[in-house]
Amino acid sequence: MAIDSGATAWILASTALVMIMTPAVGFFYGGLVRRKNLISMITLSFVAFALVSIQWVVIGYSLAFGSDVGGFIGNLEYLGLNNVGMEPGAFSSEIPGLLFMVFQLVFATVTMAIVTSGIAERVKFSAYLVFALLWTTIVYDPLAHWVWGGGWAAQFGALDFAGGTVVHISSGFAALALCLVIGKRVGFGKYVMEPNNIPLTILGAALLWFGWFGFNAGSALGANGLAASAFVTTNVAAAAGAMAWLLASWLNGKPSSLGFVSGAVAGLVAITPAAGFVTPMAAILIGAVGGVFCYGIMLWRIRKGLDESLDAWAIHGMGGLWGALATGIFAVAAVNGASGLIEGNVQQFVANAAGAFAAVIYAFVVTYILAVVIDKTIGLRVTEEEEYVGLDIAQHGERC
Amino acid sequence: MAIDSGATAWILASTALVMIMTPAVGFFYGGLVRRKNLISMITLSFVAFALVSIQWVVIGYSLAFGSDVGGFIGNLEYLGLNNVGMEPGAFSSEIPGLLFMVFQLVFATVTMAIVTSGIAERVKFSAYLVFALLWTTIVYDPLAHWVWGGGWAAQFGALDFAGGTVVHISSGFAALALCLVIGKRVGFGKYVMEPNNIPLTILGAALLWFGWFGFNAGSALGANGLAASAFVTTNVAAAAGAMAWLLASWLNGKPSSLGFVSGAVAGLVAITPAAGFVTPMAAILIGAVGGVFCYGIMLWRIRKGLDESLDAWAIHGMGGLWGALATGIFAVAAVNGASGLIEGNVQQFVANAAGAFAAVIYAFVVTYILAVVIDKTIGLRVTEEEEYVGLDIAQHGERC
Amino acid sequence: MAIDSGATAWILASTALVMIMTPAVGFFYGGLVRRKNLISMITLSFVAFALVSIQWVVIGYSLAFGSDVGGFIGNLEYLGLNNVGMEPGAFSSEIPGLLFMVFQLVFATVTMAIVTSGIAERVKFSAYLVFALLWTTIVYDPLAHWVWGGGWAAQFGALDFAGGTVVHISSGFAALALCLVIGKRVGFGKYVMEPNNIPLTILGAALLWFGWFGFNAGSALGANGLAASAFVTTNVAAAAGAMAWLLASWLNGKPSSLGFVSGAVAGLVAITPAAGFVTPMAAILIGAVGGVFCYGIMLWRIRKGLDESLDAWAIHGMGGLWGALATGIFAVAAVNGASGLIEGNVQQFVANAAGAFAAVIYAFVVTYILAVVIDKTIGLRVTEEEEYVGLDIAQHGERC
Amino acid sequence: MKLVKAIIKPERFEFVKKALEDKGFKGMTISEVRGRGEQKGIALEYRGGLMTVDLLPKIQIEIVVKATELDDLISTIMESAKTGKIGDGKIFVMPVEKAIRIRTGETEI
Amino acid sequence: MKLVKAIIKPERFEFVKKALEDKGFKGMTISEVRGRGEQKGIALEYRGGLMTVDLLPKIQIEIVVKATELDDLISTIMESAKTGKIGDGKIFVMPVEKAIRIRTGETEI
Amino acid sequence: MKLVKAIIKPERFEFVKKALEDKGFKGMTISEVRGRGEQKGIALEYRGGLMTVDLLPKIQIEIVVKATELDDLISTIMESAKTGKIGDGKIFVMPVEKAIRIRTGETEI
Ligand SMILES: Nc1ncnc2c1ncn2[C@@H]1O[C@H](COP(=O)(O)OP(=O)(O)O)[C@@H](O)[C@H]1O
Ligand SMILES: Nc1ncnc2c1ncn2[C@@H]1O[C@H](COP(=O)(O)OP(=O)(O)O)[C@@H](O)[C@H]1O
Ligand SMILES: Nc1ncnc2c1ncn2[C@@H]1O[C@H](COP(=O)(O)OP(=O)(O)O)[C@@H](O)[C@H]1O
Repeated sequence: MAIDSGATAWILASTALVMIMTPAVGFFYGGLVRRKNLISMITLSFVAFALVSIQWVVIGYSLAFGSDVGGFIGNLEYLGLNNVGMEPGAFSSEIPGLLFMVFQLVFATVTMAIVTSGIAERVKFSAYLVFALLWTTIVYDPLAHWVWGGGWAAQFGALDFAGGTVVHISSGFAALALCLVIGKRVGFGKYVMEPNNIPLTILGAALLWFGWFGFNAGSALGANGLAASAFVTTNVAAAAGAMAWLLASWLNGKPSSLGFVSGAVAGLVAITPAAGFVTPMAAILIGAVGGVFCYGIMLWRIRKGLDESLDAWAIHGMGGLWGALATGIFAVAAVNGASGLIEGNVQQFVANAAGAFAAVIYAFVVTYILAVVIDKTIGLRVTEEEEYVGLDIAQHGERC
Repeated sequence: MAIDSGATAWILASTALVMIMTPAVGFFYGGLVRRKNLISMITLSFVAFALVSIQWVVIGYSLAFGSDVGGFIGNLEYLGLNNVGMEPGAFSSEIPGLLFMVFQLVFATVTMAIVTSGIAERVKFSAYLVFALLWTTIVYDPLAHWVWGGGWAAQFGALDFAGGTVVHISSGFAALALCLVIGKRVGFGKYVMEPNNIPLTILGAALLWFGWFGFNAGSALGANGLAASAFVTTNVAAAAGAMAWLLASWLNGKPSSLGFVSGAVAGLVAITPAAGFVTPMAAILIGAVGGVFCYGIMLWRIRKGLDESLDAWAIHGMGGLWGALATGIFAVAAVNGASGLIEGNVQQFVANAAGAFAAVIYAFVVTYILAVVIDKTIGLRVTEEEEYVGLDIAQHGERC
Repeated sequence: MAIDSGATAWILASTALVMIMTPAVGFFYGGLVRRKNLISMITLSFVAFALVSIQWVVIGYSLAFGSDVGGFIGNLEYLGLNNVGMEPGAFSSEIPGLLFMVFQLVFATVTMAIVTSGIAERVKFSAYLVFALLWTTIVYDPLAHWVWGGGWAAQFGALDFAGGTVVHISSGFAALALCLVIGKRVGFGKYVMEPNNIPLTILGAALLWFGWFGFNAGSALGANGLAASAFVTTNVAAAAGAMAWLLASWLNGKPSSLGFVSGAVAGLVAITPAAGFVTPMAAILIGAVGGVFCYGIMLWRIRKGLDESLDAWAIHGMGGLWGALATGIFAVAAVNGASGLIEGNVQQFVANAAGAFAAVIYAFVVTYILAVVIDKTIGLRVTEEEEYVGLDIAQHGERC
Repeated sequence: MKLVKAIIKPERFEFVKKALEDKGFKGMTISEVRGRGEQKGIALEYRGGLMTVDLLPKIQIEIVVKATELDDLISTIMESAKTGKIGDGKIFVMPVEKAIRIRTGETEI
Repeated sequence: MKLVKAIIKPERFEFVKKALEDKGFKGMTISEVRGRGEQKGIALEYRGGLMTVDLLPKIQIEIVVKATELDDLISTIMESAKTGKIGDGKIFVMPVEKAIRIRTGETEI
Repeated sequence: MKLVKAIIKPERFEFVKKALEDKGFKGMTISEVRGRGEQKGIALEYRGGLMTVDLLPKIQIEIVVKATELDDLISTIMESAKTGKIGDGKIFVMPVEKAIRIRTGETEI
């Protein structure tokens, strides 16, 4: 196994691309909240990047990618990046082991950022830091191990090209659990909470789309035909999701820019697990269905009065679920050797469904328990007075 | 023809870089309009990205790069990406065919975004969607075929390294035709229309400059000396254009930041067709002349009372024309085998001039007809009342 | 010496990444000043990019990387990019000579942008242009030569992987000298000068972090294990710096987002000279100490009533100094062949300290003299009336 | 002297300004406000469908004039601001006891 | 007629608006202002530690009513805006001589 | 009681605030407005050369005081806001019938 400089060049670039996604989640979310919580919302994402970066090199990478312990978790062989070096490693035949590690790092950070949707505009910053550290360790790291690190889901044959299950289902359902524990924002459903800065949200979406090329095409772990194919499927699924949500929501009102960018993210989420297994034409279908489906889920959430404030659950959680199933349906051997339902491989569909639903349950239940524990001890939520004043001033002493 | 992983890595990265240019055009334009149309302006660009992405994989790529039919258009061999795969293809000796396809895709999208200058703050969104779909099909795709897909201009020997004619002349003259059909904004020339967010425009310009490295240096289709050379010429032409416009406009008033960024874009446009054919010192000249020339054209446009609102014509159209001629003048064989006027090759200059003027006429005339047809049927423009209220609320139901 | 396409791909991408850092400095700084100077602040950075781009290809590159003259400066062999071509050159075994040149160019530009901290909200634009042109020529170019171009510091063995001394010490101490010459802003210390746009500053920080991967991992000049290692150390040092400043400042008040991003930059600065010489665990330490140390320096500066307005000195100057010493301490042979103090190599520490302090003195003294000369001739500062009105209107005729 | 406070639609502002200039009313102070009256709010989208916003952006113009010019001023504003549709706005007239020009200390307008 | 100018805490605004609606006060004009009074400023961070900002964001509500409705309006605002903490704000009452609806020319409110 | 409405140059605001503090005028409400008067507009650039903007940013200070303090307040503002150049702004004085502190119901200022 020798280093391929082209593959290394692309994964270096991909890692940078995925890195920008974490602050981009902050801009996306920040534009959607009220002005008094804008800095807070961006900061939650950006702090996730720093915190998880440290956790990952110290222990997270080892828990996720260390040698398998009972199908559930990795061992501590890579503690403190022990045994992770400049040469190719177990997971990276063409690129340095350290590069594979840091490419995985940026996935862990963005997952944490997505979760903040469920606690928007009401979380106590100190409690968030503790929560984030624990969540990434006991929810994300095991899930990454199951699917990518040689855990039970991998052994069972579940396909997840770039993290539909590990990143999106986990963060989406974690956001759902969190919002149930922390409760609704004061005034939710009673008066209008208008987004404060739609152009900022669009900027976030543009950077997400941009970074997602690293996310999905980088997951080929090489600069080759598969990377190109994943690049193309990613782009058309996003485009199809964006247009589909736009058109679907037009039936109910006007074609809003927020509908467009939400659909783009839904399309990107849906294609994530499938990016390296399906054809571009299938990707258009997966993206378009993702856009309409997530839009419907969001409408349902609002009707139910659920304050999962920025729709991580509707878009990432449910979109990720759709993507996992779609991968089991539309995978074709010509792309990457794996066949799905349409090529008659029922087994693949079952494996993917099993992996996805296991992740749904694990992420939801463990997050719920963790959130309750933190709420009972440190307290997850700011006081009502602080919520009125806004988290920017109350928690960060800043305003914009 | 085997895949070169280094070339593939660079074109993957370049495609991502060029992708960010399409929303960047939206930010650039969005900052220049009135606040009530900010979301609309950004959305026009971003929607162009999604819409053209789908059109391109379904049919556009085939029309542009399919086997030549009469010098004018490609055939349908690549319909729905048929025959476009992970292996190198007809146009890409070192990179996967799908990657070449998607690299071309992002050129088609950004071209569409530039065109929106001519209909800023007054276009009906539904009409725009129809227009965009038709325009990219009957204007952009044939032009791309002429120059890059083996059409008559290529056969005739016209040089266009990265799209001065295909992207910039076409979009600039299309914007001119559009603005003539749709008419001036209410109040244009009567009262001041102050830009609402200059920092956003500067952000757009910064992202354009950044992305343009993929645009021009990526057009080498390899990670080699030519890519490096194009990277350098791109950067110095942009710098020279920016400083030239800044200084020229200083004579009339103050050195404005908008003058600076407009000059940078003018320099970038001017060097686009020449990037891989000229030396860095010639690039400085091409960029500086581009900056001053486009500034002069813009002054002329304003004096004439033409409401080509955001100067796609002055900067992209006329800047692209200058670039096409400059390529025919300054190309030197030492860079890429082609000689221009300064090396005594009159033929090259004639070929480039012919290609450019043909594109001017084709883009202007066909766009004009298309715009008239849409105006007579769907109606291109919003009502006066909607224009007063602003397109953000009137067309998208949003505000910022 | 043949071109490696993978290395070339990575350095092309890295150059684009570093390019975005220069406008990013503008956004970072722009958010921190008062609204009436926002456009001015962004423009100072972006203009630095254009101006230094031209200077560098005309003469700067030759002064820095031409054959050594007396240990102090390069000769004129590369004047106007003479002898810099598409083939590998003296400094680039695997990449085109032009690419090495332009990769160095983007370092020179960002250095100039950092310097503008010391003259924020009060500099005369015309004087700035003259200053910038002279400063990059007589301060930056010689320093780059000393350390990277074969000058005395290189001969002496000082290690500076990606520019801690050349970029950060030089710009930080230049900013300090400038602020002493130009004097405090009117009202400084008397009334509160609230940052006008914290989200913009955070956006700048996000783009800086993103671009810094090109800065540090690109400095490996190859797509290899060393690049991966530098990528990792960069990321964890930034994360550690961010968290360290956040926590340290929490003791005095609230955990602010500005503290977080300032700490990130401090961590990035501190790791810059060390990125390719130390382990990730050492990088965490270097970053964390950098964060706390720069925070302390900043508090000291404020107590002293020094109006080095945006803390280039505290963060880049002093952070760069710490990084230079830390490189001499923590370098381990296993990473890149060089040993520091912890492996018993006192000589390395001495060389690094000598190089750093020489740069401190050179940058401070020459900048001070240059600033005085310009102040006495052209005048460095706007009138008090213009300062009240704000530089956006007074100098650029624009507002936002 | 009287203070005339007119709250009008933003899209009419350029017309009102022009009309005032033509009549020789130079001095004015304007601010961006939001208002509610008879006019129903507008429907905005926010991912999940419509929401109604009842405070709409308005421009508030404040002009201090001599009592003798009051009627002229009011009719100028009314003509230029009027669209005939709901939401056209209101004019309020309030007494001013004194007006001083800071630069000179004059108390004439 | 009277102009009631109430300067209140932004976080109370939704309550006040609701209370006014319930009492049938439909028309109002609001603007974002900053104010200072008894209330000490708030402490903000700016890299170098704390700074105190003494002008705090407030919402200013202006409502023109018939004199007979004045007391009802004032008590409605007072009840809904009050938190009992410093900074709750002020209400000022000023005379209005005339009110005109631009659309119709009516001078009733 | 009187309402003093002063419209001043933004660049003088910090001085005025300081002067008011020194004289013991604590309460005030300020807003960002744009105004036009004698002052010619400023010339701005917009790619195509100059354009003149005639509505310039101003700070509007509103202070309610007892009638006895009025003269002192006016002279304080005039001294601190004055630059002697055109555009220094205006002060308008208007009657206030009642002032109420929401927190306590007091009607003193
Ligand atoms: N009683 C009032 N007090 C203060 N402002 C009012 C009052 N009534 C209306 N306004 C202002 O006038 C604007 C227009 O009023 P509206 O009733 O919508 O229009 P119209 O008078 O044409 O029916 C409102 O948005 C509000 O700003
Ligand atoms: N004399 C005054 N003139 C104008 N506005 C005032 C005056 N006093 C207070 N205000 C406004 O009322 C707001 C609340 O006043 P403050 O004294 O802080 O609260 P409280 O009345 O509860 O003590 C201030 O922020 C300011 O906007
Ligand atoms: N008649 C008026 N009514 C309302 N505001 C006015 C009037 N005249 C002037 N102003 C306000 O005062 C500001 C300064 O007035 P201006 O005439 O420019 O200065 P000066 O009084 O020094 O000549 C204007 O920008 C405007 O906001």
